[in-house]
Amino acid sequence: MTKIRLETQALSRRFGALVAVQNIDFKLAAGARHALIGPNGAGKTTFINLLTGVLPPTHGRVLLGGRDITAMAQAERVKLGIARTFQINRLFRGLSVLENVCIAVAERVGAARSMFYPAGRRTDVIDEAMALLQTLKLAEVARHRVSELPYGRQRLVELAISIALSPKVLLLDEPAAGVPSAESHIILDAIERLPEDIAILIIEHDMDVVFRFASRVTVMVGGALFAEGTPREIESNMQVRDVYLGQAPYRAAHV
Amino acid sequence: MSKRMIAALAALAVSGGAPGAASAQEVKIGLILPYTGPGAELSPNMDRAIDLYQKLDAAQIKPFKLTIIKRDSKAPNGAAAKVDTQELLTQEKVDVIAGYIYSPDAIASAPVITAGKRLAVIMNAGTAFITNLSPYYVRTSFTLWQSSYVMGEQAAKYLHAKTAVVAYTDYPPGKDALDAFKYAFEHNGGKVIDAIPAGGPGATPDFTPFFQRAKDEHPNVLFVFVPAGDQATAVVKTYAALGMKAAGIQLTGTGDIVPDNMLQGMGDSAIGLITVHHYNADLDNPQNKAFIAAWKKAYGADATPDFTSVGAWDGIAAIVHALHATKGKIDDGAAAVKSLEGWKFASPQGPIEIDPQTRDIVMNEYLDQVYKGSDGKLHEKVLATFHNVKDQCKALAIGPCAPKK
Amino acid sequence: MSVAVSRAGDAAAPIANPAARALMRRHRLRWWEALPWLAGIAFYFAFPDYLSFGCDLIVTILFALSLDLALGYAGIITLGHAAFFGTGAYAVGMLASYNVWTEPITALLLAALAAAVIGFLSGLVLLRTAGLTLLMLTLCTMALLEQAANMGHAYTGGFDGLPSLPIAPVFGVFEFNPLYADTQYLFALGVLFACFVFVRTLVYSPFGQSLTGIRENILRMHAIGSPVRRRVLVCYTISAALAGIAGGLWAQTNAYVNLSALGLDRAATVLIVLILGGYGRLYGAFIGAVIYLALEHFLAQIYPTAWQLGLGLLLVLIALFARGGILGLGEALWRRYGGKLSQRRRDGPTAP
Amino acid sequence: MNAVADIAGIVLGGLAAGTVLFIVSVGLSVTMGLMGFVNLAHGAFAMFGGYLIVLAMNRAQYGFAAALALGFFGTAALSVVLERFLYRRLYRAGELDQVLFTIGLIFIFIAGITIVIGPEHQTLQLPAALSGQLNLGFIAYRTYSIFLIVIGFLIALGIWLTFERTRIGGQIRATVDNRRMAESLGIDVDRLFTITFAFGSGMAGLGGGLGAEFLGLDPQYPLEYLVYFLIVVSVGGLGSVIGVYYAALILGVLNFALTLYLPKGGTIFIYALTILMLLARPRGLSGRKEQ
Repeated sequence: MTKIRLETQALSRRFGALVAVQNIDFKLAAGARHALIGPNGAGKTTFINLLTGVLPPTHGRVLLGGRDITAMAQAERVKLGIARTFQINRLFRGLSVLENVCIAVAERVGAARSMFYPAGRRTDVIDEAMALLQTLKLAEVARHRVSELPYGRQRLVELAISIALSPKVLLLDEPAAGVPSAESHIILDAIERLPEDIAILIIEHDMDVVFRFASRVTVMVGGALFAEGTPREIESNMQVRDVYLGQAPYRAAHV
Repeated sequence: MSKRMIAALAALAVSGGAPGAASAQEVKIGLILPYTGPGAELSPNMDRAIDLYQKLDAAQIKPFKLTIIKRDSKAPNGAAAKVDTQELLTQEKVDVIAGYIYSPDAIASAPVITAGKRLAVIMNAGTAFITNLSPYYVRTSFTLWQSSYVMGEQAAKYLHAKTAVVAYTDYPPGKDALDAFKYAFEHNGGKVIDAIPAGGPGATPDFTPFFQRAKDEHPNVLFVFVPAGDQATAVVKTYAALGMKAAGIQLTGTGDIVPDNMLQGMGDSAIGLITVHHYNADLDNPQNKAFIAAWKKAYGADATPDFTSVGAWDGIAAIVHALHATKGKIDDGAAAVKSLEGWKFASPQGPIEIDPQTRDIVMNEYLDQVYKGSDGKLHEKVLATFHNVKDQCKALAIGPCAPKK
Repeated sequence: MSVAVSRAGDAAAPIANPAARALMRRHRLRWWEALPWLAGIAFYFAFPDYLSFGCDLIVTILFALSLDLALGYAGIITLGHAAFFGTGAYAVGMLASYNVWTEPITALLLAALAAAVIGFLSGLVLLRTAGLTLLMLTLCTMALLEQAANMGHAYTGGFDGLPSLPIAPVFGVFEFNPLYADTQYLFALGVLFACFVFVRTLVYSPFGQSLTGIRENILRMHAIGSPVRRRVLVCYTISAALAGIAGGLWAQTNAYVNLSALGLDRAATVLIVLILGGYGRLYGAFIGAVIYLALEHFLAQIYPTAWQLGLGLLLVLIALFARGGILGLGEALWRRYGGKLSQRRRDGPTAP
Repeated sequence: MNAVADIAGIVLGGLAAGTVLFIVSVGLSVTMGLMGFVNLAHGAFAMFGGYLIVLAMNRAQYGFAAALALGFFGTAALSVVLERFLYRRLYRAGELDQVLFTIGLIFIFIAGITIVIGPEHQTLQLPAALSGQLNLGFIAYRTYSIFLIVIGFLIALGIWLTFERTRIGGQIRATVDNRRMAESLGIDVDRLFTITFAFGSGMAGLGGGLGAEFLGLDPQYPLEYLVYFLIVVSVGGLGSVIGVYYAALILGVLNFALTLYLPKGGTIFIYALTILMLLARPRGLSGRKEQ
């Protein structure tokens, strides 16, 4: 239960003179439901990019299950079980929902290298993708082009693709961002039903979501860790209130 | 199987149409010229010459009637010309092929011509070895070896130059020009101190760096070859703008750098240039006088024919000669070619002859100088005439003209 | 092991879903896919005088098909694809001209190999970039090769090229016919068919699917752990090899090779052909090449001096009114008028 | 020959060649940077302007300056018409549709000029004051080259000041940086584009006339020099006037020097230089973000 899945040690990243992420020591336990909050520009997305290998750190290490993966490319980290969603949808917009998920599954099971037999014969891949769509209640739109779906459903496809990678660690970058509140519950429901053994780190602005979902909360400010604790502890932390919760107008505009 | 059938059909069609028809026998000439693309500006002058010949020498043509089928050879790479040639032979069933402005067009079409067994008259393409590629090729235009060889000789003999720099467009005619000039100049005691490839035949390059380099080397003459057309004007202008004349460097070249129809556009910069070519519009012979007069009458006082026009004129004359010589059976390519071997003709460019061995033209070359006439326009005067000049590349069996081992 | 399946207790029969069925059937042959080949054979009998043109058509289709793999499937926008066409053409041409190797089929394989090597090496360096930069880098690389071929004119023949290439009979039996080009045509059609089968297989394979993914969203492909750079490079190399075969075939059917094999003209024309037909659609290469070349060829016969106007108007109109080229227009019309009925029939009442 | 004159000759020759490319290409850089529109037909506007200028002088006896003005405004006017009725429809289309459209437009221009004016080359007759040589003290050099260099510098300075100091320049810079942001700030991007498109095309037309002395002028012009325009724009960086100016001048001088000393290399240098510069700076010398 207390086994550490993902850990960073003194992780830092600069862009020229700007220190976007500063000396972060962070631990994500197996099965964790962990929220990362902080004001806009606090370095949350950069932190995710460092965890997934999109950006190399200027300093520090990233450990997955105790193994140093700092030098690993993004693709290798995915193979080891780190998956993510993006704050802005990154989908194969011209393809069907099913194809979107199939591409991810095919990549995971190592089918995507094969050149000389039809993808349609890999029924294992299609079955798995289809089953996943059913659990996410996307089966009835499986045939639709992603670009034709309402935004909320598109966010769900974004989630489906990352789940299709059967991750050990899942990094969700504002999964409900931009989704009308009437639809956001389908996404949150889906996240809540994810297997318990996945360690999930969620970036979220909406404190209601954080309370509903997370058992631990980390606050990032100006690229550095600011506070960590249970949601209740964070809520009652006066300093956090000052720097973050005080930005109510921003939240309202954003959520 | 179908091949044989088609061949039989073709033979039937041709033989059925050929002999002793009571009315004028129609002779189909497939004309392949670039009507679009970089060579497009050269085609009208050839078209006009062909039209004019039919008008002026209608009596010569009788009892035959020439039908010209035009095809666009497009970009100068041989691709379209080859397909055109093939379809003219198989689809249109022409009796003669004519045209080819760019050498790659004639080179690419050679195997088709050989297989089609029809006379093909090259009216412009100048790479020396082309006539070796098919026994049915006869050329009424020129090779660069003819003009450049004489220019090299005369640079030493007439201009008494000791040193020369050559700037040439970096493609086969340019290399032919370089080789010919250098061969003749150095065999007459001169020395080519630098050879500068100056861009390709497509886009006009900035000649300034090339001429700057030449100027710094202080040769007695600068010999330039560029394809007649847009580049010629840039050459003459850059030569003048860099003050090379004042630096004592005489600009010489083949006639391509002073094409007749662009001469007036070059302005005073062109005065004094010395070139060697087989034609200029000011040539003083009765055929040319009549030719120019008819041209200006037909196409306006400002219109001037140039060497491409004469190549086309002579080409049509050759075809008409072969028509009479074969008594209309010009579709027998071998007989048609045979009838042209040793053929002599009084052309606007002076007397010409087809060399019976090489099927290439033998003609006069003229050493010309540009001057400003009393009419305020630019003209060329002949400083010296060189008779019966053969293609020296084949005569000397040099480089690509040497027989393949 | 799989998260999804372990949780999917209620996954009754996913195969029954029309989306899954469509995906499983997508690679199957449809009746109309025989049409291009029937048309190709019919052309042979109907227009024996036009087979030289037919050869050019087939070569252009094959070349466009190779570009489609790179541009339409992997999303590599290149203006230098003639580099590989030219490499293949010169490989075949120089081997034949110096009488080193004249057997046509093996010569094409050598052409593919030579082009693949150039494609792999240039791809290794260039494919890190994108957009206008990639466009210019591919273009400049091609121009460098062109200039190299010009400078090596002692071996390549430069601008005039290598004339009258000797090509050995196909299978040692069927001689190439310089006048009617009938043997060449059937040979070219056979080569195109073999290459097409290969490309079609590739496109519908999981590899092809992942290429589509790269075209649609490269960042997402990175994020699902796809070795994007390697895949793109593999695709580019295969595409180069096919372009090399097209170039070799061009040299063989025409019996000459010259600088135009490597030029911007050829690279731009094939790009236009593909966009006109519709890229990323497999048959766009066919439609585009046929329409473009036929229009150019026959318009030029009627109006030797003005045909470019007609061609220009066609391109402008297609660009303005048909997104995705002619096939895109066809699909849009089908979806609008013809497709509704049959789609409803296939999907059953579940389709909204 | 003394070294100072040698170097001066190279620098002046290269600057003149580069200036021609700059004047023609600068509009392309701005329009591509501003709207991400791949306007391969830019050279066609240059050709159109060049023809206006040369024909106005040769056939209608315009003076050089008047003809240049006509070339600029005539081309700008034509471009506005095309922009309003045709280009506009393709702003949201993919870049490949734009390629198809603009190549088609090039064909139409080529065929149009061939049919109306004829396939032959047109020659620019410079006024006497600009032909011949100018003595600069340490070197006598081609007057027209020096004239071009000065004009090019004034144009670059003018555009730069417009970009940096005026309201519309600020709007353009903001839009190149981030179009969506600019739109949300209330900038009328469409109008902005019409204006810059007209201006850029007008500059191209001017360049077509000014550069005719070096590049020549015939119906093939838009295709012959397209590569050079694209090279300058990509090396300079999309949407950057100063970048394009530097790129044109640097490429001009380097290419001139290399061609002078190693003429056997032919056109290899320009391509090799471009590849090296683009690999080193994929977004151009002072490139802003792509697309």
